Amino acid sequence: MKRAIGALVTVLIGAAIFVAIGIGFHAQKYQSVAPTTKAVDTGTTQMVNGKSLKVYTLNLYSYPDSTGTFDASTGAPAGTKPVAIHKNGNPGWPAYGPSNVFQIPAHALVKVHWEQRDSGGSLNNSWFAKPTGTVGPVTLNGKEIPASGIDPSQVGHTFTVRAEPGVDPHFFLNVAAPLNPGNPTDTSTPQVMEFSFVSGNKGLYEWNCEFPCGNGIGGFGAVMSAYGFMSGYIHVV
Amino acid sequence: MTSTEVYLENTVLGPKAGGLYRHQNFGTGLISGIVFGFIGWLIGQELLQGSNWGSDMTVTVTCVGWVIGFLLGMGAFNAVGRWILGRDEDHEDQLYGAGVGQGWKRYFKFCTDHKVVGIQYLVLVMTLFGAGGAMAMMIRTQLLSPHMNWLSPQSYNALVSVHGMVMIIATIIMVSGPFANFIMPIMIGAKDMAFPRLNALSFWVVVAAVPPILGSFFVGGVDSGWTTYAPLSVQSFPGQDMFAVTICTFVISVTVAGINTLVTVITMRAKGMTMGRLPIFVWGSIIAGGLGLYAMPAFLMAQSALITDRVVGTSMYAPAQGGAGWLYENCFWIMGHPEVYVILLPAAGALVEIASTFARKPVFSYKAMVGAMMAIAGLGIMVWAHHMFTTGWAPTLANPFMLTTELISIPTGVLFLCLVGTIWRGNIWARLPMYFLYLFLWNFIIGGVTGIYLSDVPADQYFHGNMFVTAHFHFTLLGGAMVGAAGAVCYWFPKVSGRMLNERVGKWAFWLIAIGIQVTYYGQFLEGFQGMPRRVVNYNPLFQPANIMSSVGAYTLMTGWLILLYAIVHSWRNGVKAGPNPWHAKSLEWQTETPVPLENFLVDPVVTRDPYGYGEEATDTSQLTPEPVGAGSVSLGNEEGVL
Amino acid sequence: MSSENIEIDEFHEGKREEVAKQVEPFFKGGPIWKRPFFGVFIIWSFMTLIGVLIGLFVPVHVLNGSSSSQQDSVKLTIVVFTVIAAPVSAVVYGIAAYSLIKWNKRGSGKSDTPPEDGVALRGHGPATVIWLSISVVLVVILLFWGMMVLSSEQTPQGDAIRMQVVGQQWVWTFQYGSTKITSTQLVLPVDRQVVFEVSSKDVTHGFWPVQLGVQVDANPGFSTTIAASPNKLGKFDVRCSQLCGLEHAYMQTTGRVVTEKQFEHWLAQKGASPKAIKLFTTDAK
Amino acid sequence: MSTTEISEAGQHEGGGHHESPRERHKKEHMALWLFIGGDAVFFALEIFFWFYLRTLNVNGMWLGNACSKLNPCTDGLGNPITAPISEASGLYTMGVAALIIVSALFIWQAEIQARSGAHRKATTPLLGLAVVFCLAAIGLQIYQFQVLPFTTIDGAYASLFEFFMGSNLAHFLLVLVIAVGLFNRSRIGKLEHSNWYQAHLGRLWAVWVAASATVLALIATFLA
Repeated sequence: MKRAIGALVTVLIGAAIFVAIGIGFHAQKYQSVAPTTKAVDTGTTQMVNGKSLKVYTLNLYSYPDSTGTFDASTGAPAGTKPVAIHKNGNPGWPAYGPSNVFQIPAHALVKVHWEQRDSGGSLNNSWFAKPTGTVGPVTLNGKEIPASGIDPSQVGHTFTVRAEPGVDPHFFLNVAAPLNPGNPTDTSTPQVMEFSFVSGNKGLYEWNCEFPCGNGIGGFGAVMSAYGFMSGYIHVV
Repeated sequence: MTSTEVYLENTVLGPKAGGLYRHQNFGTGLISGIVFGFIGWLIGQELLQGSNWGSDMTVTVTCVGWVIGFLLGMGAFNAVGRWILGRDEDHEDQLYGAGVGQGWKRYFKFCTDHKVVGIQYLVLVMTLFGAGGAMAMMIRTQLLSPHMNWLSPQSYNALVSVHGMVMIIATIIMVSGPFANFIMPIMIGAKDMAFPRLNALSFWVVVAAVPPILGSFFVGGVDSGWTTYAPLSVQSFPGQDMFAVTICTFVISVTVAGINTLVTVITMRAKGMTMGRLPIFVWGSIIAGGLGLYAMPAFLMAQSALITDRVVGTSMYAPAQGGAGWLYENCFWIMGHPEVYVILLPAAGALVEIASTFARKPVFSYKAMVGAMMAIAGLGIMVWAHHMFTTGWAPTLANPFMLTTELISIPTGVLFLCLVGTIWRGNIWARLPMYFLYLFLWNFIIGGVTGIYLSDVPADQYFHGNMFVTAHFHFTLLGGAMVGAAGAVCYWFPKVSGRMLNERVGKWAFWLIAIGIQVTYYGQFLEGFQGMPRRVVNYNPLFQPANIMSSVGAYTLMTGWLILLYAIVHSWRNGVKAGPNPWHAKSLEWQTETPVPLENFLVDPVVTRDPYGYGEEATDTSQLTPEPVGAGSVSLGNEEGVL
Repeated sequence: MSSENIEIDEFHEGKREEVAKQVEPFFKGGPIWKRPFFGVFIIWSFMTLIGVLIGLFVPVHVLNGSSSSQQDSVKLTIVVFTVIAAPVSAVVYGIAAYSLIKWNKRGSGKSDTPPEDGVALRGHGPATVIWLSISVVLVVILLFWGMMVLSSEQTPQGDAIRMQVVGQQWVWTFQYGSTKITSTQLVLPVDRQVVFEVSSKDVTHGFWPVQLGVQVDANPGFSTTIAASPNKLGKFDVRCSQLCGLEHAYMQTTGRVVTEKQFEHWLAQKGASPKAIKLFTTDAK
Repeated sequence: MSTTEISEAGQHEGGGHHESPRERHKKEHMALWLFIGGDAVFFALEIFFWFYLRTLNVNGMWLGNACSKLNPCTDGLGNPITAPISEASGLYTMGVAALIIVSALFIWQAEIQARSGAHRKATTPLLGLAVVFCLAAIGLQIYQFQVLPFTTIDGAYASLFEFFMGSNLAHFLLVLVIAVGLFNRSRIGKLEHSNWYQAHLGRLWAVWVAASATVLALIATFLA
């Protein structure tokens, strides 16, 4: 009996250590950088095939420096209180905002308004310069871009979405925004991309940037491999 | 005269005042390590890099500073310094180095006594298994549900990588650390290892190597798996540098330990202990030692080239600048496959000892067994590319490597033959070590059979990079080698601790471990059959039932290991006192006293036959007889005075 | 120490005859059910049966569906190997289990003294030779099976279509040769061998079209090839089998095996010119 | 009595690990050969790396020509690859090898002297010269790093060249430690009589280092 208690205590201590480490990992590495951004209901629209779909609008920002704040100068409506772009911001690491976790409804038309303020360069695979999975025109600063997409050597970031394993249909969206031609520190004049897509089934989707804006030989090190800067989730509910 | 009397006749040597040497211990090692690490950080920061903390250069230099500083603080380089200065250690220094008269403190010192080093290793191995096991539990918890949001992909990848490498380090040293140090010299009738200071060095180098790999979590982690395939590892976080420093440091330990083991067995055997009379465990240790000695430089090459790629921008593995990732993969597996046998052979050797002792029978075909071990080692260096069947490297070599890989099943089969042959018609004494032997037989067959699928190129095209592989190598490394190591712990526990292991608690642990292994890895086999890739943080819900099965099994397994840990700790303090030979075994380590005296034997043993004479009459081939040499006086080989 | 020695000596005194009595031949002695061979045989049969059943049922019911002849042969290989391996491994189980049942006295585990010494059997030449010969024969069978299947799978056929697979962190893109069509979904015509030329833009990826039963790494700087022969219409998965960084788990997509007509239609829909489609699909023949 | 207790009490006359020089020689000789064997594996892999990358010439980047001449490009870290890759001056490489060979030969000569029972006055200057030449080799090697026409980022040839020279440097440092130790021991008379074996072991290592360094130097100079 005494030994049984001893054994039990050992197991409990082991479990406690495990839970402590686990909480540490969970807290350290998986905190969301900001509250989930929800798409806003903006009415319904008639599709080409005659179906009527609900329309949601989603605002998206990409910043050159994750240590900055999200305020009127970087895209928030005037009068909004400035908040940090990223909780664990790192100088020189770009980030998406207002959050890296988005929530959109299933089977709706989602209009995305994307303000791209970061600099950029050449894509690894020029295929990602071409929009995929969008519905209707894709505009850059109000002008429609050609079907072949933007210049693959002048890309700022991409917004690339795919399904989590096992989520069907395989949902895929890819839009690239050109680099900000201005002074890289001048974030007040963004490149504005506008596009729409039709969301898929309910489920958890994964988005990330396919522009190699990190370190290392493929450009996918550092910020690209750190969760929460150039990657995140889209909950389709 | 009893041993105690012999020992008490002499005055107890206390620590002598004076000399920094005598004030060094784990504490000074830590302080010095931290100081040197900080100096390294400053150098990296100010002189070499001048950029933000966390850059590759800074991290690497910091870690190297820590390793050097720690060893310096421990006193690992004292002997080198004294040799250069011409102030060789005198007798008292050596006794001091062996930890004489220092009580429990010698376990925290650069202690040259092989028995102290063995116990230090045992504790380190259990600590590493604890750390690696906690990571395994974290991985299994994350995989409970297909879209679990507990760990981020980044920390999941880091956990997978570090779990893998910590476990590999722990398994490499789990038998050849504690038992090839504590038991092996006694088994061959030696007074100590051939190079006691190198022996201590091999241990403390591992201790120095551990903090960097665990610290890698704080600088972004390692996201390239335990194999750290380039070029992914070239662009990984600075954690990768810490990983690489750990490996380079660990290779030093394996090299030093391998040399030490080989030289000890070749030069320090007792009178009459011919190579043909060596216990199988000793054979397993030296073959593994030699194999590690010549396999590990490949890992050193792979990882040092990785460091230069990352830190100073060389292009060994970066294709854009003329490198090739296949180079890394080849180098890694030239080390990687022999390393599996470095892990397995000592454990298999220990199991042969167990089989012979607990079936009360001689080892079945001793020569075939030794030959099989050598053949495994020899073939083991020629099979590496079977890990690379699907990499696209040299598809024309698929058939030759399929041949060598399948050939290795022949000596492995002989190993099985010898084990079951030893059990066959034995009067089985069903004590705890024997349980572990049976579990090994059960598991290793499954590990072996599943290995056959993987050795076949067409089937490997489905199973490679798939949970099936994970389950397969866990069945061989955990179900095989680690179970063997657990058997070895139970078997030699009375000799090491002087007490009997509590077998009631041990058997609860055994059954949990036995069932846990089956449930965990059958689950993973199912995942593999269904097509789940390895190292994924989230997965297709199709695989969920198998994953839940595997996770439940993993919790059971962990419970089992924790209970075994409890049994060990509890029995070490409160166990029933064991005599010198509780198993009535015949090998030399059981013929000396328990606890083992400083130089192992009070009189130099003379060996007249191999240690497996069960059921044979002692008179016809004569029993292993430790006899006094020189009429009771102790021969100490001190004929030429102080060196 | 010496007292221990004497004890051992006494222990062995006069045991020779007893030992001799214990040496029972494997096949002889007493009624058939008491002979060791019989006991081992029973356990062996049981374990073999279990192994064979696993071999026959698991691949069929658990393994992912098959869409190609390669995956069919993977399934067949697993069945064949399991059926071959089952009786061999069952020998070990048979001997070990029989020893435990027959020669373990009840309660020996609680005893502090060992049972009497067993038979001093230091080896058995014929047994070793038989064991070795069986292993060698098995290895030869397995090797020839593997080589046969491999060569039949990977022999390029004249009408194979060649396409490029590009892996990058963390997306697969598929390029349909001369048609200049690029897709993230893999659409293949049925009953045509397809040769994938696989490469990577950054790090090493593992190109694994699961139900096609083939796999090859996508290496940066090099192109590797693998051939598959889809033989069943339907969906299949494409996964990455080589850890490739943060989003490795999501680097997967789906594919479809369609009829030749649907395939051409799909290419046309994607914007390929009829000429290019013809070049791509017909001229390969 | 626990392990702790007995070992506290446990010590006896002649404890520790004193052995005759003859025994030490036997063991250390064997250990050294085993270590050289391990080092030889590393050495063989270095050569394997060289020929593998040289044969493959991935992206034409063995000598880095593809980048520096035809189209200037970056190394992925953003640093431009501009330096034209030419072969490093073989003079330095061969010079370093020659110096370490001379150093090894001095140790060898000292060993012969010590073995034949020469007084420390005969061996000390020889070992002193060995130290000097070894230092010269290290110095020249470091100087060569500074005057190389390329850096590590300039292609596979440049990378491996510097890797080879770096590994040679690490080996030279070990030779230096041993040479300094032997010199000092000779100076205070601890290399006489049967202790000559230490010079023997030092010589074995120095000769191996000299041989491997020469092979690497030859490869790096003539097989670009």
